Amino acid sequence: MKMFEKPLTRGLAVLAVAGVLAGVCLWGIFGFLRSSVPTVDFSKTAGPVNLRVQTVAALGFGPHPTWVSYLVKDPAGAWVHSTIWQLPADRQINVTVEEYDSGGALRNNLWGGITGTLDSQAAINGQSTAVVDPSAGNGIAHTFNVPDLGLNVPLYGISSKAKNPCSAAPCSTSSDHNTITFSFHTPPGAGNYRWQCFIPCGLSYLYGNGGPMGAIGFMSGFLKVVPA
Amino acid sequence: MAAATERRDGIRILGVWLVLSAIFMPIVYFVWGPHLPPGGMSDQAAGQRFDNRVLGVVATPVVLLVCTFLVYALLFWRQTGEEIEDGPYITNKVKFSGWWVGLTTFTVLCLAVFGTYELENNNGAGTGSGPRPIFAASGPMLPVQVIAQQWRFTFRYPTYGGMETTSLMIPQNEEIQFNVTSLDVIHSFWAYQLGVKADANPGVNNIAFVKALHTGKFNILCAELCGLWHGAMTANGQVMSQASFDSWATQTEAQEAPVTKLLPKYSTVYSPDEAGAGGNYYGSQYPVNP
Amino acid sequence: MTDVAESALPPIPADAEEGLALSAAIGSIWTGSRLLIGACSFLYAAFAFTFFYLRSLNSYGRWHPKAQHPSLLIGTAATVALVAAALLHYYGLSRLRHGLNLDWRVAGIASLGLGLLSAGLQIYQLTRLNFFPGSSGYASVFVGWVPVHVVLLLGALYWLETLVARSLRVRNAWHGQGDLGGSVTPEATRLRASLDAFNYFFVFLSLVGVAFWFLFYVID
Amino acid sequence: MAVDMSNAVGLDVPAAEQVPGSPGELPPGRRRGFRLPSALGPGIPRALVFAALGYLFGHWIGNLIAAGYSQVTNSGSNNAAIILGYLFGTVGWIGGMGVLTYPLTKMTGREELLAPQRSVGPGRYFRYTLDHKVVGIQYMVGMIVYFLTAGLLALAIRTELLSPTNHVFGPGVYIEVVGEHGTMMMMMMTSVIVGPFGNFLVPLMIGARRMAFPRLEALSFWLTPAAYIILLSSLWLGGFPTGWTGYAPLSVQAGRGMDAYVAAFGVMAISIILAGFNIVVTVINLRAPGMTWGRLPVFVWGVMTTSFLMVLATPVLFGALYMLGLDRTIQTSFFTDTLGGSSYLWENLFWFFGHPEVYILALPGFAIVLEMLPVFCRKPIFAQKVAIAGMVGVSALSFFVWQHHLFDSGINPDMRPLFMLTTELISIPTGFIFLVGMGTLWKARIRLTVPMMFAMGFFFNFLLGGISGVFLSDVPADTTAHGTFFVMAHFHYTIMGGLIFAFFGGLYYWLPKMTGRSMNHRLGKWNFIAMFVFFNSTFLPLFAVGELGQPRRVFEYAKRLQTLNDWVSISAFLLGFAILLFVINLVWSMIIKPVRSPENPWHSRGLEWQTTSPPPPGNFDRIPIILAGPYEYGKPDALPMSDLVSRTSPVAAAAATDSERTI
Repeated sequence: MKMFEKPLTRGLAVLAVAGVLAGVCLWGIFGFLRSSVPTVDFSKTAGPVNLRVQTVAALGFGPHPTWVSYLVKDPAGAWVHSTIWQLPADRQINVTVEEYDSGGALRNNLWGGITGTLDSQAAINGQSTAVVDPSAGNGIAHTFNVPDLGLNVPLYGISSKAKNPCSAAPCSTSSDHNTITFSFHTPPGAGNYRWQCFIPCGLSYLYGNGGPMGAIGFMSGFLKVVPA
Repeated sequence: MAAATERRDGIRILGVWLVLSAIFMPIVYFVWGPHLPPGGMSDQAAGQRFDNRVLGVVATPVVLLVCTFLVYALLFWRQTGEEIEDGPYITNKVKFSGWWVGLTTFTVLCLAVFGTYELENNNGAGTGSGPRPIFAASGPMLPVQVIAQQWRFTFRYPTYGGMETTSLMIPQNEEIQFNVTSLDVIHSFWAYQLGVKADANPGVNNIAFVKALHTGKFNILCAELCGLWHGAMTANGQVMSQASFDSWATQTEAQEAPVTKLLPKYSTVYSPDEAGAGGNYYGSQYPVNP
Repeated sequence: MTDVAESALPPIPADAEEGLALSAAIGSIWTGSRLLIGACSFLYAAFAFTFFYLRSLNSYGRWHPKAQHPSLLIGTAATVALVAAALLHYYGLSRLRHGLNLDWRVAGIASLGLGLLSAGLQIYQLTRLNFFPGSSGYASVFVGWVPVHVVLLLGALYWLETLVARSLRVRNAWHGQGDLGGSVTPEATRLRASLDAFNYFFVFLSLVGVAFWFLFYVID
Repeated sequence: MAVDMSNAVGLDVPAAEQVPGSPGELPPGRRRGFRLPSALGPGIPRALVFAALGYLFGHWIGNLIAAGYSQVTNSGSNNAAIILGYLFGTVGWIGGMGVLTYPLTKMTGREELLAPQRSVGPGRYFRYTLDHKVVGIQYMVGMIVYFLTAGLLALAIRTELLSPTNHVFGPGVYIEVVGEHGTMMMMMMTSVIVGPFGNFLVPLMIGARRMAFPRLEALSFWLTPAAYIILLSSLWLGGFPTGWTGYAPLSVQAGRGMDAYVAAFGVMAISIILAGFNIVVTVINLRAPGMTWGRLPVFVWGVMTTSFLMVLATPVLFGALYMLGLDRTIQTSFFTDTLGGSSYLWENLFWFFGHPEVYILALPGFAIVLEMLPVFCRKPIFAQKVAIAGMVGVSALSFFVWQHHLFDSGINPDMRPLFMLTTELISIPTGFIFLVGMGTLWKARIRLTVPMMFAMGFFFNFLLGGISGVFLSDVPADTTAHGTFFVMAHFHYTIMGGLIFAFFGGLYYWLPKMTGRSMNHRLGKWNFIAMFVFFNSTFLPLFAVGELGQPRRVFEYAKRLQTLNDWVSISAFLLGFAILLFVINLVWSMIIKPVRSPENPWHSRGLEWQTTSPPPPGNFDRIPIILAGPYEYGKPDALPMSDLVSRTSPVAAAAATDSERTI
């Protein structure tokens, strides 16, 4: 311990320790806590934005391969695992959802009604409807719901006995799926609008709302509306 | 200790305190009081504001007493310089301590009686009062069910065909009974301007009453941490005149009919397994699988 | 503690400190065991509260479906074994106070065996349940309480084991001075204080066992 | 606890007969057979290795048991494996520190009467040691690390709240940070006085050479680093979304990070129980001759009442956490209403612990401040019995108020008037503390030193905290205030403004005792001023923010509240700098350029100042005889507190001739 007898050396040692700690903190903040789902930007295109998303029963990769998730096709045409989508303000958005998950019951059947789309309707495999009954047919797999825009679209599920279910994301249209299309208008002002699914689809979490339902990037995210 | 009392410290502190209290207590009650939250939009909110005013008036002299004393002590009894001098040897003044204990006890008991009276007299004061409230409003009232789920509030009107909406409309000057329940974890239904707060518990019907006095918009927030989107779990509400509420309700009932058809029968609580919608946390060996 | 306010007593001589330390040690053992019982009481009280609270709420009528029952035979046997162990140790200790060292040693070892039997039976009972842990409120409380009780019981048995082991080890060394029951050395005094403390705690555990036996098998 | 019982107080072995080596290690003469090199002996490196091995072992067992269940495969999280991993990891950690050697040896009937650790040098602070003074310092450093970590997390919270809608961290990470901050602060605040000052000072103040159960004392400290690491590791597992209160159906639903909450809080609960247990027994049994209950310093009274609460209330928390752990692992249904449980159960159990916990955080603050006041007023404490009655009254009442956290919940609504009454009654004994404080200040000779400044700050902050509590106890007023930033400001005023101010005051006051080095007073003064100003500037507006409608723990809020929130955030950063000032002072005065402190810098009568600073291994040359109370200032014929100073001891001489002003 002789080398620590001078105040200067002790001071330098303390500074070194402080530097290391500050480094750890900075890494913790910027390398870990600040890291989040990537934002997919659709605001650069002109005219109505065509948004193509898919919902899959199990992601098949990453730290949570068994979780259900949304994926989105970025402007370059690649499927991206992200739920933060940047959209231009005051623009029509045409959404096409490829739904690969099996359906079931809703926790609150109110979310079977379609609201907030351009004509308060959505097309399931080409057929327009205003209400999807969760207890009829295959039931509902997920919903796309943006509370602040009043938007709610239930996504009709595939049969649980489907012969060719998709096993890993991104799924190709050769697997069993439903296609749901609808359009909505983004508000004129900028803002972050959260969206989420309202079906208890976090399997094996109490009330089905943990896991993918409780983490951004799977069953919920933001619509980042920016001025065009 | 006699030598040190040339200054009549006690009288001076008392004087300053009384003067300050005489100034600030009316200010708190009459100037600040009418602007205290949560405002006067409903009977209950006005009652809470009244409580805040009264408590503010009671608190003012207490704060002033301690602050006056501390400031006075630091101004007049402070010792600087090298010499260390001992103060007077006072270990207790039983009379003074007795007065203090007596006065604080009296004040506190008064406050408890006041709080109980306000709670009882204001139909439960807008708080969630359980499934069988004892401080309940009587007479005709409009039942509205508040359903909380992760992470949205919806509202159900059993007297209008059991329709369910995403924003809360209530009529003016009518007693409303909120039946608050949750479909999953604990939330708390807070209609800020109405002065209503009631926890939404799974499997529990928590009742709160309100009577709105003025028309206008109000905010609904979740006041109990409920997970990821707790901060964004808000809804809009509006107090309408009786006539416009009636026309809104009949119109919405007709418009919502196709969706209302899907809803389960109105009930005070909704068990998660009714429709089989749960996460299957409890496996298939269990009678229900929430 | 003597009051020596006004008289300037001579300072405490160094060899008197030993006596102070001994009385402090014995007092600490006494206080400690009572405080331990206090802390454990609050832990058990949490379970008793849970039992009565869930029972009174009986939410969705699922406090206790009648078909769900842990084995009465095993449960009773475990409780009886525990009570017997505590009583045996209590009796052994009273014999020790009369100077009968061997009696306590035999009682201690037997009590250890009975205690282990009780713990083993309770664990065995958990593997023989006709219900799943979450089947009802009752099922949860039962499945939750038994491991707590077993762990505290095993802790007590560990304590007893150290006492028995110590008493066996010092048997020869203290033999001439009256052995465990009669030796006046500080260490023997402390060991006896620890025995008393343990006895108190063990009786407490057995009473808790009986109380919860009533909850689980009689009150339901 | 049974572990230590029969060796409660080992006799002090004279220096000549001391056993070398650290406790937890057999003395050389008794070692048999193969001996490990010393680098592999008890200590932090071995503990880390054992902890890692223990974690892996527990994880493996958990996977062995539970990996096949569909709940585990579907959700992708095996909670049993994680909790078992943490438990075995903790056992490995304390085993590696050498805690388990003695209890295991004891099973063979061997008894080691080890002397308190007499080793010198900085190494002893990193070891399992039986010297209460070393444990006190360890606790002090440990709790400061806890405080600074959780404080940084608080700054992260305020950063996110700079904007109502734009997000720095996003909702998920924000909730994790909020939970980490709250839990870590709560875990730390419980031990922040009892750990450092309780362990270090109680024996010195009651005239004892040691604690009653030094092994439990050391264990209680060495559990805290484990709890710290477990709690922080939660972030790596995805955090927990419930805040420190862990409300039940949500905490059953939450992901793997919740397991870290359960394990860390559980480990800390054990540490809290052990620490309190040791102190209660010590105060009751190890007082020096003549130390009657009437002469016992107020600080010791405060720490003892706190310790009683810790021992009695914390088992309930442990029970609740255990139930939560079972719900999460073997799927019991304590908190699931459809299967016979109830979400109300957690609220009741948690707050039955939680409210005494709140007073665990308040009482030591009272104790420190009331201990310092007479010294800097040069007057006896006013109505000491009233102060003690206040502390005892607060602790007794604290068990009967818990449902005031649940006024809106719908639990027992008919009981609300009762809980309103008990809650308001508790302000009577709290008022006693103010009576005593003001009575002591009455016509005093106040010396405004740095510790005294913190004491004054304490009174002001606690006044506002206490008064705002009256609004919360009133059911109608609580309707708006409940669950908002008003509550948050209220308990930050009592905990941060109360306890932490008292803690800092206590550090400035007692660090010269604990280390023999004094803090820089000029820097200390600035530290106090900055802390006081920015603390109030941070938390006073939050009362308004809450009453204006902002719930707690939200990542988004109304745009109209942005100005207030920004003001608060900026003040919070400045408050952070004020605390950085303290850290700089601490590091500078203790490590970089230490200044030797006078033996009794505050000219206190207290027994703890009647030995050298830092005290020698046995605390006193001999056990003192207590001759008078500790606060007999201003009484000309007062005897010194003990017979240690009546003769020409160096301490007394130093106190008498010390003309060096330290202010």
